[in-house]
Amino acid sequence: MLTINNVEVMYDRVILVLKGMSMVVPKGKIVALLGSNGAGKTTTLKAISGLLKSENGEVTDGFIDLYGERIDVSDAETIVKKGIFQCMEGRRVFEHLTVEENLIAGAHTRKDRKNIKDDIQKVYHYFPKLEMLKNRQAGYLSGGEQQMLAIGRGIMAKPKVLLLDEPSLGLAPLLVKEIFAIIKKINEEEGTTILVVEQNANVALSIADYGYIMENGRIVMDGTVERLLANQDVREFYLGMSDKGRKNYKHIKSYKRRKRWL
Amino acid sequence: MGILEINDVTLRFGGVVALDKVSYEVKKGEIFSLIGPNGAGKTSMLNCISGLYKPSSGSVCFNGEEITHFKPHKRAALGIARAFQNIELFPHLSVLDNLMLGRHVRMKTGILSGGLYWGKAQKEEVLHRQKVEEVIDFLEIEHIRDTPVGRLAYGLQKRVEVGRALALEPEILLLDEPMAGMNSEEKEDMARYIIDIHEEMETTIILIEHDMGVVMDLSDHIAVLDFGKLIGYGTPYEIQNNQKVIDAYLGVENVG
Amino acid sequence: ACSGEEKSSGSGKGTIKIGGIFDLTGGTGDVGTPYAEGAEAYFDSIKDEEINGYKLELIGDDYAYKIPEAQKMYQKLKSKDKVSGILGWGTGDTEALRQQVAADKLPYFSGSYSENLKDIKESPYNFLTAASYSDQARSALTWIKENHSGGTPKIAFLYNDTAFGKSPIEDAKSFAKELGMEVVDEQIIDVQALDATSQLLNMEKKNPDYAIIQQTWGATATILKDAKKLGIDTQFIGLNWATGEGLIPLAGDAAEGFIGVVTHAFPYEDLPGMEEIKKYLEGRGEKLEDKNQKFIQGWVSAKIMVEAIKIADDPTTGEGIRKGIEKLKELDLGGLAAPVTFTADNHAGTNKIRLAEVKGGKFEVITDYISY
Amino acid sequence: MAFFLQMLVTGIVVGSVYALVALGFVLIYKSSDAINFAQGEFLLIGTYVCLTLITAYNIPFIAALFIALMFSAILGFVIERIVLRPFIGEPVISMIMATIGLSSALAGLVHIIWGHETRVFPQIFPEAPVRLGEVVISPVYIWSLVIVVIMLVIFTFFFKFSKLGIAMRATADDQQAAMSMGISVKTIFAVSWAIAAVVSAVGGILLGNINGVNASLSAIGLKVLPVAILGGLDSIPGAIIGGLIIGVIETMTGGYLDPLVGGGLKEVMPFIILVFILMFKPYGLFGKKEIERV
Amino acid sequence: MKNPFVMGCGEFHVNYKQDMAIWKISRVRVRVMIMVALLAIFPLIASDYIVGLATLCGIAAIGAIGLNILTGFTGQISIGVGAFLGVGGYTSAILTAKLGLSFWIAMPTAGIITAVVGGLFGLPSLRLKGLYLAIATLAAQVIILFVISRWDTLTGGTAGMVLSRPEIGSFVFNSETSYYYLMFVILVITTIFTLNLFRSRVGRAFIAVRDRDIAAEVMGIDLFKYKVLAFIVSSFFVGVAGALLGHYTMVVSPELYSITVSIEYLAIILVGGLGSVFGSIYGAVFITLLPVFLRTGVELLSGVFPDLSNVLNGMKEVVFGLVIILFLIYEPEGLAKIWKNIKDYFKLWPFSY
Ligand SMILES: Nc1ncnc2c1ncn2[C@@H]1O[C@H](COP(=O)(O)OP(=O)(O)OP(=O)(O)O)[C@@H](O)[C@H]1O
Ligand SMILES: Nc1ncnc2c1ncn2[C@@H]1O[C@H](COP(=O)(O)OP(=O)(O)OP(=O)(O)O)[C@@H](O)[C@H]1O
Ligand SMILES: [Mg+2]
Ligand SMILES: [Mg+2]
Repeated sequence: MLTINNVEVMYDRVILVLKGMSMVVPKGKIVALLGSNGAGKTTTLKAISGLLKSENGEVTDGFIDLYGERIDVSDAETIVKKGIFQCMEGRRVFEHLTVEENLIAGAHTRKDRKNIKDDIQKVYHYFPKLEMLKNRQAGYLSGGEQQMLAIGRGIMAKPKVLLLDEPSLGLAPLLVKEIFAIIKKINEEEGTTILVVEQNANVALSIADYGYIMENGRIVMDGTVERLLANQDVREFYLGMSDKGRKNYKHIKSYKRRKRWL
Repeated sequence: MGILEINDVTLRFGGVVALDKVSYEVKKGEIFSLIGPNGAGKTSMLNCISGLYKPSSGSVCFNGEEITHFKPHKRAALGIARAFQNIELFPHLSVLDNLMLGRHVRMKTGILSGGLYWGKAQKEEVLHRQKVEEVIDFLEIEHIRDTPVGRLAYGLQKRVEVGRALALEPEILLLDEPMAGMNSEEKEDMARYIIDIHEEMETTIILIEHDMGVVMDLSDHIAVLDFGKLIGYGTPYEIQNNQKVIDAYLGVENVG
Repeated sequence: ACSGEEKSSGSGKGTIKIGGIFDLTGGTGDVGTPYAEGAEAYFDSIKDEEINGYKLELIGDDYAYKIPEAQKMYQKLKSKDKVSGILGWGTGDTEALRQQVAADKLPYFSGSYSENLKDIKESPYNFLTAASYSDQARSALTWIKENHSGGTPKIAFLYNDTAFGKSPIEDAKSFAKELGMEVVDEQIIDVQALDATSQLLNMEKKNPDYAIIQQTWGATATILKDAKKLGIDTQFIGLNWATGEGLIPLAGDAAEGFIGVVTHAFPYEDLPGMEEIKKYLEGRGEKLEDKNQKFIQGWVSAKIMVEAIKIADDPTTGEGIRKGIEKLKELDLGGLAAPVTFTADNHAGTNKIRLAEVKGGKFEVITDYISY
Repeated sequence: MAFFLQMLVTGIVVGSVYALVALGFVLIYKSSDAINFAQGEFLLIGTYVCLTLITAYNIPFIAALFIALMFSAILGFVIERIVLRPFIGEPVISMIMATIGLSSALAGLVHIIWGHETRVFPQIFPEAPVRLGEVVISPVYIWSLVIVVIMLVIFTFFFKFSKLGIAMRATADDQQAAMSMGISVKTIFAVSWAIAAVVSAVGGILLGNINGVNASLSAIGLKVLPVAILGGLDSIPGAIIGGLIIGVIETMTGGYLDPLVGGGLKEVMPFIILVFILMFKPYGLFGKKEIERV
Repeated sequence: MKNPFVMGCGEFHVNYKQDMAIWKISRVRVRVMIMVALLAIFPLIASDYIVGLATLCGIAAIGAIGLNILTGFTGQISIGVGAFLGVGGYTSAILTAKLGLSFWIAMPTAGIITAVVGGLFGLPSLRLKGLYLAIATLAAQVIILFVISRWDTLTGGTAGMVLSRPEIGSFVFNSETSYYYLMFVILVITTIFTLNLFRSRVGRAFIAVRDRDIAAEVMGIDLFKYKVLAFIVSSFFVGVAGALLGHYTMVVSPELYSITVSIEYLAIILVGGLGSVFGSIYGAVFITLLPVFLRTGVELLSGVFPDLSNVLNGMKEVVFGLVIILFLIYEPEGLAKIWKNIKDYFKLWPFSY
């Protein structure tokens, strides 16, 4: 159970990005966090995983706790040790390390060294393509291959809570479905709690149990997947549906409807 | 005759075959889309067109002239502009300067006149500044004119990058996943800009995109790559009904 | 021109300031520091006396063997402290300041004795307080000629690639020829060299009887050790900066038999001049044994400057002091160094040196003052 | 022939000393992508400590060596913590500049503590040169060769297989991502600086036995930079092989070319060759390529 | 007239020309004028010693601006400045002393020759990047010095050469003040030229090459050309600085241009601020004067306890190092940034809090 309570985040002591952000990620569930660019989704995740400090951002108000234990004060590596692992936006694989070395690096905080071999195998079973590439320098993989590796690292860490930042970014439709299927599988087989930030609302909501929608630094809406899918604005702005099915980009009207919640 | 012709282009990296005897042509003034699974070789294809990679074999022709061995900057001078898959802006420069850089090949000022900043040099700067302002208006980014791009949110950066390519007044514009990481609302805006560019400036556009909705709606022709091979070419309609493509890339319910 | 005539309180006409540009922390700090201490010690020993009616003060500082630093310091000494003369140090910086001291008319004693400072036209305000490197080499060669038995001696030169290292080489070579000796080889060895094997083996091919070394202690030690390692039997003779107590621990028993040019006395020599030093040091609870030859060298340079001020008609200006220096005739330094004589057209105080040989881990002087 | 062999062997053994010092650069670069201009001073301090322990407190060499290395490790640790910690995430260039400042500061300290005069190690390695046929070598050089080989083996395995080694390389690639793996970038840096300090101390102690110890010993730091570059800044074998190559080039130039040009080429030749090689292998002989994908 | 030291808030530019001026706000322009004026009259009141130091600072600043063009703006680290200063100094020395040319021809020629040499040693930038390129420049340092100290017939070898102060007609720039003005004029020209350069095409291209070379290439910038060009321009100014320095100290010798000089110049632009023209100037002043201040400090102290002077000299180095480190820690963007912060403070003055 991960709770984010009325959190404010500032960058460089001036730029206020999160303005009282609150959300709850229940144990063993998949929660989707949607929102337009610059809304503060990545910032939220970094606030949770303690990576803000390295960009001289800081949590200036509110608190974050994991099973009742405050974590917004501790630094990245301790948070990982506590069992929260973030797959960062844009893959961020270690370019000069081989695929396998990347996976080992993912298991850095683990004490049980001997099981690592098996878990590497498990990752290969989730992503057979990686096994073929295991001795290739990660820097030369294509976008999709790197994304698989990034999530693979997440599995290696055996976290309680896995934070995924736009896992579908730049992936082909089939692969997106595949990866989200695997995310679901991980959630079920490993019982990992998952918080996934997405632009591609369709797939995100297709596997999530619960959804939050944020716009410039606040949660503007949340609810069960069903409820969100039913909502007019979500349909138009996040699922790209008009009243009559999917609308055609060729005939986009140049004026835009205002969102109700703004 | 097409504005761009790709003949039997093959590209190898050690063992990896990123492109395998790919041939197609892009017609003047069309929106042409490249699709395919990850690692299929789409970006590599663009790199061959803009000259960052040299094909191991095969040739690239632009307006009938073979440019296979041209350096990237010469190709830019010919009117080939590009926006990248992962943002490649100049983070410390303002939006304005980024766009002014887009006009580099259209300007002449050299070291001396630049340093002295007299007469011609100054006139030129001002003149091209006007052109850039047009692009700025077009993309509706007036408000961030003087912000260093490094501080902009992802979506805006993508837009600026398209702007930088536009500033070059290209004959052909290469867009590598311009809508990646955008929600459908922002995608609509981007789609609108692409259409306008295409219609108002009659620019030929090569588009790489994973969002089939966009691709199918905007493209005149589509080429499909898989493991470096061209497995399909045709109109959106033809592609949607191409079984090979459906198996390799689209999957079933993206059709129709 | 600059004058030091601001009246200081108390009797006397005032204070004359002498500048010191020393190397304490730089590349030659190991010899530079005792030299500086010696000079400062001498001025300290006379700080209560009135020399020619004036009190004297030495304003010395560290330039860390960096020429640009030396230039800045010179600017300061000249414009801010208004000194009337300067005790300098390295070859590079002395050469670098040559022009300016001439322009500013400030007499300049350097720790460097390179030949071209002799040139009155080029450097009218530089003085050499000991035999120039070239003269040292000339004298050494003369000694070789007189003491060598069997055939014409074959000579080699070992030096480093700096103004200091190269300074005497050309003169020495031509002089050796004059003496009818055979110059068979010359080798450049870097100051920092870890190893001189290649140079020594090349030298050995020419099989010289004597090799004259213009180096610092470190490089000299490297040469001697590698020579021993390779079993080379050439007799090595070092000029004054290769010579000194510091060499012996560095070279270990490889130093045995090495012959060095001695421009200034070793503290353990029993000489009349040592008395005043001993007296001064004991006054401050220090012992002469703890000092080394470079200390004496600094002391002597300072002393000569002061002696000149004593007899100068107008000791307040650099020009006046220069005249004073040029009046020094056979100035007796109590054996600490060869007596010096300066005239308007000769600024080389002496060309006399002594030679000392390392015996049982100690330099033993083996000649009286000799020249060529 | 004997001459050639002597040149070759001398080159190799001298090169092995260079290699040792170069290792220091590589170790730091491997974890932080920065060059440590204070390497020379690290080397100097380690050496002085060892020397002082032997001479002032007449502790036996081995013990002194051990303590000195411990000390160096701690020094590296502390310095990383108080001086370089703030530069985590800063552009590499400012890190480099910091090390330049550091070198000046340390040099000052050394001067205050140990003064100026050159000090000498008591006989540790036997004086008598070793003879292989016509060729003679001082024992100290043989030792350095041995040590270098040992280090080569140790570090190669360390970086390829140990968890810490991989973490170090990961950090060099992408600090933030490394943090997100739970890798403590701080610890990584501290450790690598500690190791680097130790390695250079070893190098320094060998050097001290060759030439005696004084402040100018630290100059070796800069002198060895080309070695690290030639081998490839992040390659352990690179540093070693680079060292040997440069060593050999030096003595060979000294042996064969200097007589022709009148000397002095010995110190320059390594650079000429270096640039030449770099033109063909821009990342040194074994350096990692910068991966550029767009 | 409004107080030029209070920044304005509302200024409107009605055409691009105005908007693109170096100093957009008229008050700023005025303030710059005043600054320049102050610098121009100060030698009339200051002592020779001060003026002398100022001259050294100025010369260093010219060189530093040069280096900053290469390292700060184009992102190519150079550890070879020392040698390039040397090339400038020696060229001028040879032209004036050996060929008897006038300084006014020799100095620009020195710049040009250095530019050529710089361009030559810039060629490796075709393939080399970052630290590898840096070492290539270090090689330049070593090789050039070797040539200088070897080419005795031309350069006087290790002994160096003697130069004379420049002269116009019968007037000789012997006094500190006169030489200061000579330096000052050249510094002003250098500064303005560079400022202009970086608001026009070529300068922008340099920055682009620094930030993202691949993108730059695809935008039509010939990487190789501009990298080498950066070396050339940079070396030109360094060469000019070298010539100025040579004629100021009236001597050139290989030992004047050692690696330590190169590193000192790197320190200047880093402390001053990479990619900042004025930063180069602040940095030059700072790094040139710091040792001077430290020495004065040592003198004062050694008056108190004379026997410590040895320790104090050590302290000098320690402090020098620490100052640099503290700088980078607290203001990684250098003095230029600090100055900017001060200005920002005054922007809101007197209402700042
Ligand atoms: N390191 C930083 N320094 C200053 N501002 C930042 C920094 N990182 C992000 N921001 C700002 O914070 C806001 C939110 O950024 P964030 O990356 O969290 O948005 P996001 O929801 O992840 O957007 P996207 O969907 O594009 O990833 C943006 O306006 C961005 O400009
Ligand atoms: N510089 C390179 N060196 C080695 N291999 C490369 C290089 N560039 C691309 N590749 C390989 O070529 C193949 C195609 O890569 P490319 O980036 O073109 O794929 P893509 O179609 O753009 O995929 P995505 O949709 O994920 O961007 C991949 O297997 C990749 O690993
Ligand atoms: Mg994000
Ligand atoms: Mg791609």
